Amino acid sequence: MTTTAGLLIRRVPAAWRRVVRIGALGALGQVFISLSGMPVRLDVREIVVPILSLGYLVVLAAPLVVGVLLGRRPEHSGFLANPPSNRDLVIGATTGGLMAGGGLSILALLLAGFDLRDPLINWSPQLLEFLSFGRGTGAGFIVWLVIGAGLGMVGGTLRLATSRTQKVIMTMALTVVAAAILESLVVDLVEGVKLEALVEWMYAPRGGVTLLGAAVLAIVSGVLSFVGQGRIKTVQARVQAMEGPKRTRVNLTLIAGVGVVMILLPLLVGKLTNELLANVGLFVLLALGLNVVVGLAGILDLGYVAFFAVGSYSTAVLTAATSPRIAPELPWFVALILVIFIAILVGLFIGAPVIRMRGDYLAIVTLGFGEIIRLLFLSDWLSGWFGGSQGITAIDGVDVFGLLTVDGTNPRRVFYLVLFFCAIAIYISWRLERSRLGRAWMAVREDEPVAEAMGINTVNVKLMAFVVGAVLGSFGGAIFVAKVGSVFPTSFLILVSIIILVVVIFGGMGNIFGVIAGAVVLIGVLGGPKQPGLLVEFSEFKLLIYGALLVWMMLARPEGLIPSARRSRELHQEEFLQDAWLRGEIDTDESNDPQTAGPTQTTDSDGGP
Amino acid sequence: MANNWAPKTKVDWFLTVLRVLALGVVTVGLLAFIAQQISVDNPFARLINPDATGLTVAQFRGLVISGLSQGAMYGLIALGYSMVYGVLGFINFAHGEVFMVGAMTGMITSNKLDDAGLWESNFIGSLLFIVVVSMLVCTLTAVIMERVAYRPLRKAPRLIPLITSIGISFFIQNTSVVLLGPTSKAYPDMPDWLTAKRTFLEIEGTKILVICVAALAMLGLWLLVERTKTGKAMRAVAEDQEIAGLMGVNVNRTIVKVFAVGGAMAGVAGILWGVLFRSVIHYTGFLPGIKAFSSAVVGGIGNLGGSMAGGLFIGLAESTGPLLILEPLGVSGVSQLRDAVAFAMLIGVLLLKPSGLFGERLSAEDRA
Amino acid sequence: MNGNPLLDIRGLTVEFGGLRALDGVDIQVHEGQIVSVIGPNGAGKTTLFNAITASVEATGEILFEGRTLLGLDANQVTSRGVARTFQNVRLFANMTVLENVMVSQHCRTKQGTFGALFYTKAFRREEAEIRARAEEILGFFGTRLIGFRLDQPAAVLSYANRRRLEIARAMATQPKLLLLDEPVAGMNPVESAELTGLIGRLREEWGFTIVVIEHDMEVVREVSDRVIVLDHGTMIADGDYHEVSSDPRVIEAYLGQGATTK
Amino acid sequence: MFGTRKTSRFRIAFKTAVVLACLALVLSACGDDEDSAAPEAGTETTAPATTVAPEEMGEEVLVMEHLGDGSLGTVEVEPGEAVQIRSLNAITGDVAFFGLPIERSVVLAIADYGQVHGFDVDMGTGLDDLCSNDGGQAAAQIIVADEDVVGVIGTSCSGAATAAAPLITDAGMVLISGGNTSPALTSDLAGTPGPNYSYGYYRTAHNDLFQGRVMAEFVFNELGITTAAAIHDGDPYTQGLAKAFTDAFAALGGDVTGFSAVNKEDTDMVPVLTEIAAGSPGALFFPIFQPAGDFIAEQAPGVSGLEGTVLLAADGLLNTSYLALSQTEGMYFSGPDTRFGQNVNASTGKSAQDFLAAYESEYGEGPAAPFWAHGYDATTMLLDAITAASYVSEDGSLMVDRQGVRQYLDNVRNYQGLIGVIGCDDFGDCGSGKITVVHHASSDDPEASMGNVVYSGGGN
Repeated sequence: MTTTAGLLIRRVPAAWRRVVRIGALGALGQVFISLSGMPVRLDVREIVVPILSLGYLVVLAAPLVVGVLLGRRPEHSGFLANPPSNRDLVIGATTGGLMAGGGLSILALLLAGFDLRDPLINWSPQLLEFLSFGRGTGAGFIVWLVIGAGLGMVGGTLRLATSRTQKVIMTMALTVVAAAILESLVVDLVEGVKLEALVEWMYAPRGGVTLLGAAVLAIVSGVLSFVGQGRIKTVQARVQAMEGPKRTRVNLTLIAGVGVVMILLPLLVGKLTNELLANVGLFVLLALGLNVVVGLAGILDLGYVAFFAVGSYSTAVLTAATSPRIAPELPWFVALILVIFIAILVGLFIGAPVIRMRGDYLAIVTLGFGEIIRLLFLSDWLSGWFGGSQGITAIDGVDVFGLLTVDGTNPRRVFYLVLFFCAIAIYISWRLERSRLGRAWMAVREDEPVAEAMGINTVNVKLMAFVVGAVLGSFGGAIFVAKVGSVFPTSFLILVSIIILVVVIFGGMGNIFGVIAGAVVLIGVLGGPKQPGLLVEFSEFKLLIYGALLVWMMLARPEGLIPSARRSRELHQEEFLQDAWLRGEIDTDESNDPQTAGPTQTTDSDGGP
Repeated sequence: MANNWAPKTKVDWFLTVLRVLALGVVTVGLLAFIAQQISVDNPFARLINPDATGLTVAQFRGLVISGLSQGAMYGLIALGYSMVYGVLGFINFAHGEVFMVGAMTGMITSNKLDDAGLWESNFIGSLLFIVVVSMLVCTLTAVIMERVAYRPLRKAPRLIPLITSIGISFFIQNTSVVLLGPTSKAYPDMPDWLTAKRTFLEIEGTKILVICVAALAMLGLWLLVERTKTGKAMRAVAEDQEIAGLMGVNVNRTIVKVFAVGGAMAGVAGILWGVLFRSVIHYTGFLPGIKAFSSAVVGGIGNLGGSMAGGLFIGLAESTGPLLILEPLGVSGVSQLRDAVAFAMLIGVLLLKPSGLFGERLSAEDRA
Repeated sequence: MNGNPLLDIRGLTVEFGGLRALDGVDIQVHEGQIVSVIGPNGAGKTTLFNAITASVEATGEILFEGRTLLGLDANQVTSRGVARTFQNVRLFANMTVLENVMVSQHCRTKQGTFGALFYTKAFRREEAEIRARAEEILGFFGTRLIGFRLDQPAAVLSYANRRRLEIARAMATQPKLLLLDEPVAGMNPVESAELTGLIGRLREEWGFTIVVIEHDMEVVREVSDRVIVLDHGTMIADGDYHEVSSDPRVIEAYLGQGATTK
Repeated sequence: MFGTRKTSRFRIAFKTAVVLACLALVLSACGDDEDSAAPEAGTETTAPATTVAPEEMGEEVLVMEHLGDGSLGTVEVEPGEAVQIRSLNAITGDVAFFGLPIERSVVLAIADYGQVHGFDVDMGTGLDDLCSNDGGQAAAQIIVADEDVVGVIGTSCSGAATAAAPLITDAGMVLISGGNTSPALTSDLAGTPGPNYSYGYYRTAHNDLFQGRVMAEFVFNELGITTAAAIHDGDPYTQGLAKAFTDAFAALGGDVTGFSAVNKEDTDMVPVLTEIAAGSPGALFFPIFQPAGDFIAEQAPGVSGLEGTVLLAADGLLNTSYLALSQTEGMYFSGPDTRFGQNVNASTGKSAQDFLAAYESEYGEGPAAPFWAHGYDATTMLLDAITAASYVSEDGSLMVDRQGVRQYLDNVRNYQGLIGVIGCDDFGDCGSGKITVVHHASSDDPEASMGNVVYSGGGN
């Protein structure tokens, strides 16, 4: 080992340093994850019974990732004097993996030797047991080294395989993990179409994919991926090549298809999945509202929860019999009309003072407004109106023409209600984006002073964004109240604003589909501020993951999961221009002067006031 | 942007109404307070709040002192916001968490010292020690933060680093939850001579300490920025990064220094927090952080003296505001609304004077 | 010069923290004129434009069609019929060429949320009009900005085309007075000559009154009815090109600065 | 001691294999009786309803003989599977200190209890009520989606129960809380059901009204103080308790001079104390939590006008770390009667000392909040009820009658738990209702102060 290492140092010291750096980071990450309590807590969740639990998956991921990172051939390796050979790369990856695994080995030793439980709450016997596989520290020490090196090697080797093989293997692994993570969803769905037998061999009775199930899943997905790879690309390319009306038709068909699935899906699945869908839908609605404000108009509103709160409380006051001061007990739909008016007023009231402020001041002031509104609802002062800390309870659900009642006991109905309002929100966002107002929002987002100089009344336009956002947020509030049947100030913490923001950003600011995808992935899997997702076990670490995800997203993929084309141009302008230029798309004038038409000449895009 | 006071549009009219209303509420509240101080049975005071009781001089002094000591801490944290904003032009939302890291570090260190018996036997030494440790840890946190999250984004559109900083804030806060647990943790007992009230104005020793240390830190920072080469480099970078770079200033290193100094200040503030309140929890940094940022804005961001003054203003406002303004107006349970008062003050100040009380000092880009 | 001037500036003063960028400038521009503003760097030319379009606060008086522009917001000035371009090209880089021109018709159109949401007849008609007008304006610049370019983001345009698009965008606000800030800066001689011709056509075909800031003396001579020279925030000369170019104060201002005309 | 729970991966694998094998056998043996597992409410049942009194049911139960008429359906637990109950408590966030001990008490109670008619009891993953209505509802949906669940121990926060109880009770399950105290969930103790009461909800924690009344009586009668004020922190629990106290105090003829609130994140209490001091109360009751409670005790002596005021708090602050603060000396604390002494849980035979020892060894720390005993008793009560309402059918499955579980709980009288004698009233209040007031004598010996009872009252 040392001789190889020595060789490596002499030959490519930079590469070796990289190995050490990434390996050390992997080890640190491992230790951090272990001490966060994640592995022990997640150990109860099986992935593949009986060999792999989510807890182990979490710690095993680090050496693998280290291996994959180190297995990557450095960019422009053709220009290097001594490009690393495959063997070098695998050795590097193995060493990195070894280091990452070594982190856990050392941690296991430390755990056995010292007691640091005083500040570190997860410095526990359970962790030691987890790390030593219940076999004593010595076993754990060796095993982690071996596992780390092994996984590093696997990761590194994987990277050297052809991209096709990589994809197939990735698909196989992801399918098995996804099948385990989405277990309740899959079970629900499969049972909905009366295929219980499938569930029985695929999943173990207490959760997790069975070995047989995992093998079958891996093989099926692997074959599908192997066969399907080229085809998906061709279809994509064909669709992309389509022009005008034909393209529109394909898109419309797709949208209609998704719509039909969304309408049929709740009928096939059980309560739990419907509840999940309803929660996701609620956040889709809220995120679409915030998307108008942040994504389209470029106003960073950190107090969006205020609109949600106002919608909830006004609905509660207007419909509940137990509302403390005024209790008109209006039917939900009638109340909704008033709620919209109230939302518009609140949107104007909050919007007007902040609208002329610089972006960052606006952020902090809207955050302040959000807190002020929550504190007012909480206060003893106004408890005669809003119930204060005791909230308003025993609120009836939505009565639909006397035919049926939508309330929390029937999540399927709630989901349809949410779906209806999501459709409205999507329609509103879509129409407005393609209107005079939408263009004005874009201009304001791009460069506010210039927009102003081009005759756009930026104040009015931005106020409109606030108002539209407020109305959509209040829809969310109204549904929330009908669903939960009670309203307390604790539902409207700053946290909610932040999570909605993460959803919008993760999905892709300014893109309706991105926002929906963001809500489905984040809220569906991790869960909302007070809503569990599919991975209930993650709830303790949800916010940690949200934070990390937000940072990572901003650094690696600021345009989000499904970016709006525009937004991604904005964020990658330089690269984009270079691409365009390389593709010969960039327009060069007839009498071109190289000095004037270079790709480096970009306009100032950061726009803020 | 031109901001004339003469209303031109409907929005301007609305804002004028709002300004008048805000001033009106404050004025009526204060007048009612004065009236009830003159005589509790004053008809004017009774009319507005039939349950008015008034405050004694000692109570009033207590409010002011607690407001000042809290405000001094906001001011110290605000310096970090202000410096980063002045130089890089974005809110480092996570700065409040750096402060929390400082308070946590102090808690862990001081408890270990207490276990070793050093806390009681050599309090001053222990205090200095935890201040140094906390400053180091905070500086390191701030510098790592800059390196990992902000440096790659220096050229990105403005919202991006702001959102990143929100993410970091969340991450650090919840790191504390998962590593140290979600419950509040206490510093060991302070010696009696520190917590006892001094004969001088009957102020607790801890509060005197907080105010003095804040003043010292402020002085040190002023000297650093105005009198040293590093300070000059910072000011140059704040003025124009590119030109400063051309003039031979190492921009990266200067920005790191800005973060480091801000972090160190937050570290000091964290220890002061521990000394004053003795209790820390993962969200210790969040609200004080936001209020400190509000202080920086209120005082005029980028303006170091203004940040300190803004901190004192916000501290005083949230301490005295509920009782001086809201209570005389007949609002019940006013203390619950202190955060609302602090934020309302921020909004009010920005409505009346968009550049803060003492004016902003911003980099060239921000003025554009 | 008959009748009242279209733009009547009197005693215009702009201060930046004690520094006078403009100091008591008086300028009259009559309808149908093309007036060039020249002067050394830092003379206050762009500040003059900024003051007219309410981007900076100014004292004195600016009358446009007999009514004051001071105290208005920038968008209100544009609605009154004043449009401008920017020295350092500030397009909406991520919007398409077409959108850039469409969005500038904002203050001349009025369809709101209702129309957009319910896709009313009036809304569709207006959208069609906006688009038609945008294409008409872009067509003015020949084939460069139409066709497939309509849907390209402004960011990929060449430098010269971005300058053209800026002018198109200003035209789309349907102004009476067009303020062009160094329209040919950075262009090569061929392009610059072509644009010079366009400026003339802007007046003839579209009826704009035009004020141009320009460094290129060729262009200035070519297009201007009148030339105004600013130096250190004050107006030092006002007359036709030959009068001005022989004015000793002008020569001193340029040479004294150590700068030469291009 | 709990070695069986600390299974290694290898053992898990082995166990799973065994379970799988058993399952395969069972499946092959008894084809498809899935559909008959949970008949809808109201369907006829073949299970014989019995009239056996619950007391007699405690021990060995005759096969087929059980409580309940089947009107809420039956849960069938196949051989090799476990009886499903759930824990729904606040286990994350800043209230975790409160919910976590309850969840752990459920775990320990199940371990102590052993099997039900030879069937294991499984708690599944501990669910989180997030101390909020929406969190409670979402978690309740997870629970009710699993039709095998018989009962739920939770919630720890009243707000969560508001939304969770209707869902869980609608599904025929029972919800037994070890931590809720809001009168809205049960009754006003005078026969009127609270607005959020639903049948099937029970609790071993006391009703706030007991505690407010006992504290008011103590202050007014024992201490002879006639003016009092209260501070809460905006939490429904603390607000309700503070309100219960001031209402009871006023009813006794006392003068309530102030009622104010802080926020949980507040640190500087001088303003609120000044506000309270303006009314010069003789006693100040702040039934809140740490850390806000620390700040009030520490800062109160410095506020002019509160020099002679007696400070009172409730169970939220009655813990050793709070009592270790020197400024808390002389304070009074109300709370559930924690003089568990030699109380022994009738179902498991364990005492509080046994429990604490087990807790310490399993989790490496003591419970951070006092309601662990309530959670423990709630769990054993539930398991007793399941035992009483179930029988082993001919094919070896355990049949649990949902209605029988409720019938058992409705009739619980004189059940000996860790917290004392438990009996359920008509609206689910089962707690002993015994409230004690302790006097904190010395911060050097917090343990002693915890047991220094100076007054007790309430209860039946």
